Amino acid sequence: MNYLPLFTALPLLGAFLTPLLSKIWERLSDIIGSIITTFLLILSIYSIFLLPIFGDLYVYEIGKWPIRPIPLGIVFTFDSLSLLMVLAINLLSFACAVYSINYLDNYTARWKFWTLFLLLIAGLNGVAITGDLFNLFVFIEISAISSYALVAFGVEKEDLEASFKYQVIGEVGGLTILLAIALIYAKTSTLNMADIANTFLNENKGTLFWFIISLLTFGFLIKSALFPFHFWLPDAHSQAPAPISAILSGIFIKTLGVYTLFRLIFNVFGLNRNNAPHYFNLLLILGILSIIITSFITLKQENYKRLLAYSTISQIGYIFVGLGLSNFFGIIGALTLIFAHALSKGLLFLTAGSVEREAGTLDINELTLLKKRMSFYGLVYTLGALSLAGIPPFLGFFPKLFLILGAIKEKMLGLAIILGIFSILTLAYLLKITNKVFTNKEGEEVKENSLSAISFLFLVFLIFIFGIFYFNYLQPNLINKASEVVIRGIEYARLVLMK
Amino acid sequence: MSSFELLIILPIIFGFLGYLVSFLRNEFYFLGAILNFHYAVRIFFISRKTEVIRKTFGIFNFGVDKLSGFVLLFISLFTLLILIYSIRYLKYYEKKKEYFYYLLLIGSISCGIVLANNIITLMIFWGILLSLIFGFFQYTTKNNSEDAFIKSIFILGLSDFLLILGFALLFVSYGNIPLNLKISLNNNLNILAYILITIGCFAKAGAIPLHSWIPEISKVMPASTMAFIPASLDKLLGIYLLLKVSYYLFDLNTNFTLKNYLMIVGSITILAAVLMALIQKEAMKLLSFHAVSQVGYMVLGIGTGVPIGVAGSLFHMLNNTLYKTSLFLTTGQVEFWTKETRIEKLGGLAVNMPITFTSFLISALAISGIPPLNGFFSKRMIYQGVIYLYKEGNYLFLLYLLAAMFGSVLTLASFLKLTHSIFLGDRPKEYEKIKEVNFSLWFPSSLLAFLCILFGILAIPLPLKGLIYPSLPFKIEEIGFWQPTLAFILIILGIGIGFVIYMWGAIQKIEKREIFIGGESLKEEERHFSGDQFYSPIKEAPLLSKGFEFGEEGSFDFYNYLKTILGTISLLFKKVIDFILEIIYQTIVYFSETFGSLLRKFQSGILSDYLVVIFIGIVIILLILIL
Amino acid sequence: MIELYILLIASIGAGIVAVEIKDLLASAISLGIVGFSVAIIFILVQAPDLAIVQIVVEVLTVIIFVAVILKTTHIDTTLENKMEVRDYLTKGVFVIFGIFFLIFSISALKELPEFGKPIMKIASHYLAKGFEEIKAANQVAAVILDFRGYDTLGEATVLFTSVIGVLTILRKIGKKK
Amino acid sequence: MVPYLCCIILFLIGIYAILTKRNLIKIAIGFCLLEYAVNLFFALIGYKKDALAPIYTNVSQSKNFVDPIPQALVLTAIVIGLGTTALLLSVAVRIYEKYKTLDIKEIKRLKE
Repeated sequence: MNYLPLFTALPLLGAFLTPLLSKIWERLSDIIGSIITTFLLILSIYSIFLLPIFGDLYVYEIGKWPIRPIPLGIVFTFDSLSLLMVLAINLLSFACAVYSINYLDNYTARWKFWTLFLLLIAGLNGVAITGDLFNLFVFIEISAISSYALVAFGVEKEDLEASFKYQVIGEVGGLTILLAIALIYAKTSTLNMADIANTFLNENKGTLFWFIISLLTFGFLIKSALFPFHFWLPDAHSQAPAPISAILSGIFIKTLGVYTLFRLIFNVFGLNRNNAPHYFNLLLILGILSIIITSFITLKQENYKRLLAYSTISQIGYIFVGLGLSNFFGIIGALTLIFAHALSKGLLFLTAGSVEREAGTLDINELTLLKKRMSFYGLVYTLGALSLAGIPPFLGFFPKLFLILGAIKEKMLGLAIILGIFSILTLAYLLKITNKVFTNKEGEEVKENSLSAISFLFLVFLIFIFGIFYFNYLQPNLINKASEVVIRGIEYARLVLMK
Repeated sequence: MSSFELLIILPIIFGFLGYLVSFLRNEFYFLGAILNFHYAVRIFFISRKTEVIRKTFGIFNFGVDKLSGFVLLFISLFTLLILIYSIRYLKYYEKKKEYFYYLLLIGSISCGIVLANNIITLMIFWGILLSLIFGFFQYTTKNNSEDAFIKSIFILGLSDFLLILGFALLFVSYGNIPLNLKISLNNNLNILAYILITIGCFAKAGAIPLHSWIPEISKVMPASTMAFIPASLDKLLGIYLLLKVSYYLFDLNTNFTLKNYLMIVGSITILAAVLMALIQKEAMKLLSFHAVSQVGYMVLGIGTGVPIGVAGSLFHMLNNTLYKTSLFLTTGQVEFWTKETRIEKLGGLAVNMPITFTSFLISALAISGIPPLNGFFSKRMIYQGVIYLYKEGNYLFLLYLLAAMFGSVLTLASFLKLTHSIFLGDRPKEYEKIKEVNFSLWFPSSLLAFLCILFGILAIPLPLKGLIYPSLPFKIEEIGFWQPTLAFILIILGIGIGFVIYMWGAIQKIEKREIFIGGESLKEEERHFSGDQFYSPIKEAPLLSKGFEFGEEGSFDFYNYLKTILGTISLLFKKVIDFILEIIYQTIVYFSETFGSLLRKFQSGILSDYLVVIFIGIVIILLILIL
Repeated sequence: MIELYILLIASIGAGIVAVEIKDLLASAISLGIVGFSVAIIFILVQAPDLAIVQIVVEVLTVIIFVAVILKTTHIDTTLENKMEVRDYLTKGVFVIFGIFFLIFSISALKELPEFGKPIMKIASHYLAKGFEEIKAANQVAAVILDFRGYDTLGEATVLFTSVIGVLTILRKIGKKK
Repeated sequence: MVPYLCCIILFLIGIYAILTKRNLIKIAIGFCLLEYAVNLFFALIGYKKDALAPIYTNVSQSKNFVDPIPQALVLTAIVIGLGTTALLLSVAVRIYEKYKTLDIKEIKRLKE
């Protein structure tokens, strides 16, 4: 598996090549972008088969600096949790890249889009595979900065405003994370995550420890837009170009916020419900609050993309409920939801792009009056919405099921009922769009664009296939192993350092 | 490939072919339904011969016993019949290709539910069905009907979620168990799971207080949808699952309170829905309230826990799907020509549509429980079951019995009204040239009406001994068949009251006088009397005191007292039940209106506000984590 | 180390001025003062490489600020507005945050190794190996170019990203009409 | 301990600017202060009393050096800070072009 650096090197190469080659022919950037995302997808699928051969953990030592006896260089640690994230990132980025080829006809400066897009992907992949704390920060910044620029890609009034607010709040989070990293370095004098875990294992957990945890939690909660740190998300995610909204909502916040938190909290700091119940209760309560509050806000939204953006916050709430429960079912639910939400929310945002292109507006009330039939988009949208709301046989059903099981396991029946009711509410507000925009329309049928149709069908196919074969394939091969990584907790350090 | 997979997969494949190939569309759809029926018949006969057969595919586990074999047969039969009917009925319908595909899919997935033999399989198929029903509703709504659509989704989705939650509880404590363990209902978790599952069943079948989606969609859905979803399929599935859960997965007889819970729900459903039905002026809505009311009998029968009662309720489920589907279909036939379902606008169509009328009449008599039709037998068995509770010392049985019988009387009354106002009485002039409908339209309903008679006359040899008794896990003791029981007397009494009411209506009709409006005599054709006014005073009598005013007009006769009491009860139910129903829905709407708008104020667009909240957030995090 | 404290206090003072002064140009210059004091502190703490980079970056930052200020406006008009309830609320929240943050950070910083006595767990290996294995005189260069070379690639990428980002944002027309 | 605390105070001044100032450029200045504070903190961590800068001048020199790793990290962090500041300011310029103001409270087209 020594191709591991390719996950970041390939998109970086693409990003550096794009400005040069697009001078020759602008369309070349489309080709570079789609070829590189395809390669990444192939690599990540290949890793599914290769990783078990290496005992579900592969440590790549950059520059051949050995990790034993002391981790001198930067390492990439690739385990099942990283695999899950990498797979989600590259599945969605492939769909979005294919979709973007035609979508970019609406915008100027095609090559700038592709450069930033590839940088974004490089950053996300890097976050998912790195095993070094400062390297993690660098990758976070790469993806964050490219996302700030991409949100403002349309350079309209609202785009700039959204981008500015997003940058301010996002950078507060980023710098807090950097401060926490500095404190960690001062305390442990190492940057390798496994080594840090080993060092903290023997320390007593005093104020400094919790101060670091609070700073990191604060930073990552801002990145993951959990209530009450969510304010930037509706603006940024609704103003970005559709494929970028899809990536931001689908995978960006989860890689930068949720995955990192999973990794640091469980694997590095070794927290669990037994030794830090108040921490998990905090996350649980914030998760529940974000489900409830944003669901209420979402019901009254009148803008297609803004509605979807708000719904992302409540889905993040679900993930954090799983994280907060932090029992077997809860973790499985949260991890499956990361995967399922990436695919279905990506799909929904992509339909938003197509609808905007056809209608020129995203106001639901204006769309209701529109005399155009978009039955293909309607079908695709509805399937995505059903998956998101947790209706079987789609993939989205299983995370909700497992979260409810997790809540029952912790003897929180009220929580189980809240999760269910708000899941129905999710369906209600998502189907509001189906009902108002797609059904019972007169007028001529919109002609389908073949490339965007490919990306829609790709995502629908995944949602459906993973749903059908969830218990047969997805859970035993990916989710269970990833949840083992989380549940094993501090064991991670020993495994990495033994490799 | 065995019949199990083919049964489920073939309709999906042929449906898809039909969806793609436009010139052979109806043929493919028809073929899919026929094949489904064929395999259902095969599985049915296999299930008769052997005990239980199971097949496992991964975590999916399918099995067939005698109960599911029999339900499977009827699900498949109804899918076929309604497909035949709708091909003609929706000929000019815009989105019929989606409609039929969904119809086939729903049929085959319902077969999957019935064949499901462990928790996960059942949950997954149940969920698939929910999403298919959403899709189906989307393609069948007549006009822009957001409220009805959202409301039905809300109720169905919520209750299906609760059902899945119930199964999830079981999954946590027992794992992926098969559905025939007869777990006793003693510990709290099992009771909770049982109640949650019954809520799902109630919503599917349409028992109060989760019934309101049925009347709601009746306003916006075509007759074929109504006949398919609430009238046949959901009854079969809901009651099948209730039965399966009550006597196979759990053992209801181990918990006295839960039995009463079911019976109370059943009784209330019978009474409240029939009272609501009495005052309806729209044929579809009236029928849909009856569809709710009849569920009450089935729930009541299952709740008795007495073999004869349970058998009666299973039989009633079968009968109800027969006649209720037939009623919806015949009403649809009327609508096909007249484009009208408001009762007041219809009348005198018996001459024009004799076959439709005959089917309708037979079904109406069957639903009212007139011997020797099938409805009589099944209701009588349920009564017997309820009376048998006396031996167990459950003295509430009297209340249940009264509710059931009273409901039966009122059903008859309301169907007399409906039959009269659609097919008898004055015929509006514009309907004179109406002809009988096409074969493919009248065939399904006539077949069903014929089955109603057949299952009535040959009740014991055919349906009971052939289908019902073998399906149940207990030995059924016959409690004397033609004994003059209390039940029989009350039925006769019911017919008597119904007849009195009918005569009263008939007298009103014959009495013709000159009508003066603004000093001018009305022309003959404008003087159209219709049956819809029969029970309208009930609606206008909100309280007893108000009722006495009517009493004065009608010189305090028995009927007016009855009217007044009924009016009060029905109003009570309308108010209370509707209130309970709406309350969840409305609360959430209210919350999102007020609470939501308050919360939206936080998203003020001003960056410093956001930062303020964010920094309050970190202060809280610091305080919680460090202190 | 008295000069270190003087410089730290100077940078804090310049920081306050930069934040509070009405003329934006003056505030950019004050920011420059903070930056240069930081550069000198870097020299004091034996980090000459950092000082050089900091000076270069500081010059660039001030130039960018001045360019932006010249392009927009150089008076902070928002300071003239009357204080609203909201502003008091914001200040109040800042005070609460500041107090808690200070208290917690003081008690957290006490648990750190004392100033001037780093643990140097990994670094001691670098220093032991660095010269022999990489033949680099400057150990910081060894770290950024060899041991942690991937970070430097990331750093270059960030710079590249922000250049492309700035180019993207400065486009006049984004959406084709 | 005291130098660390000074960094924390500088950090708080940055937060103060971001939180209470309404001018976009002031907010950007706040960010610069935040970055300086964190960079300075990082650099101070590596300081070792009476040690030399980690540069070999001759082979026989004693190996009493300050920690080189924080210096390497701060080098990266400084450049990242420059990148974010530049991006933030470019957005601010464009906002001024579109909204004709730098007051953050006037820039509120996106709400609810």
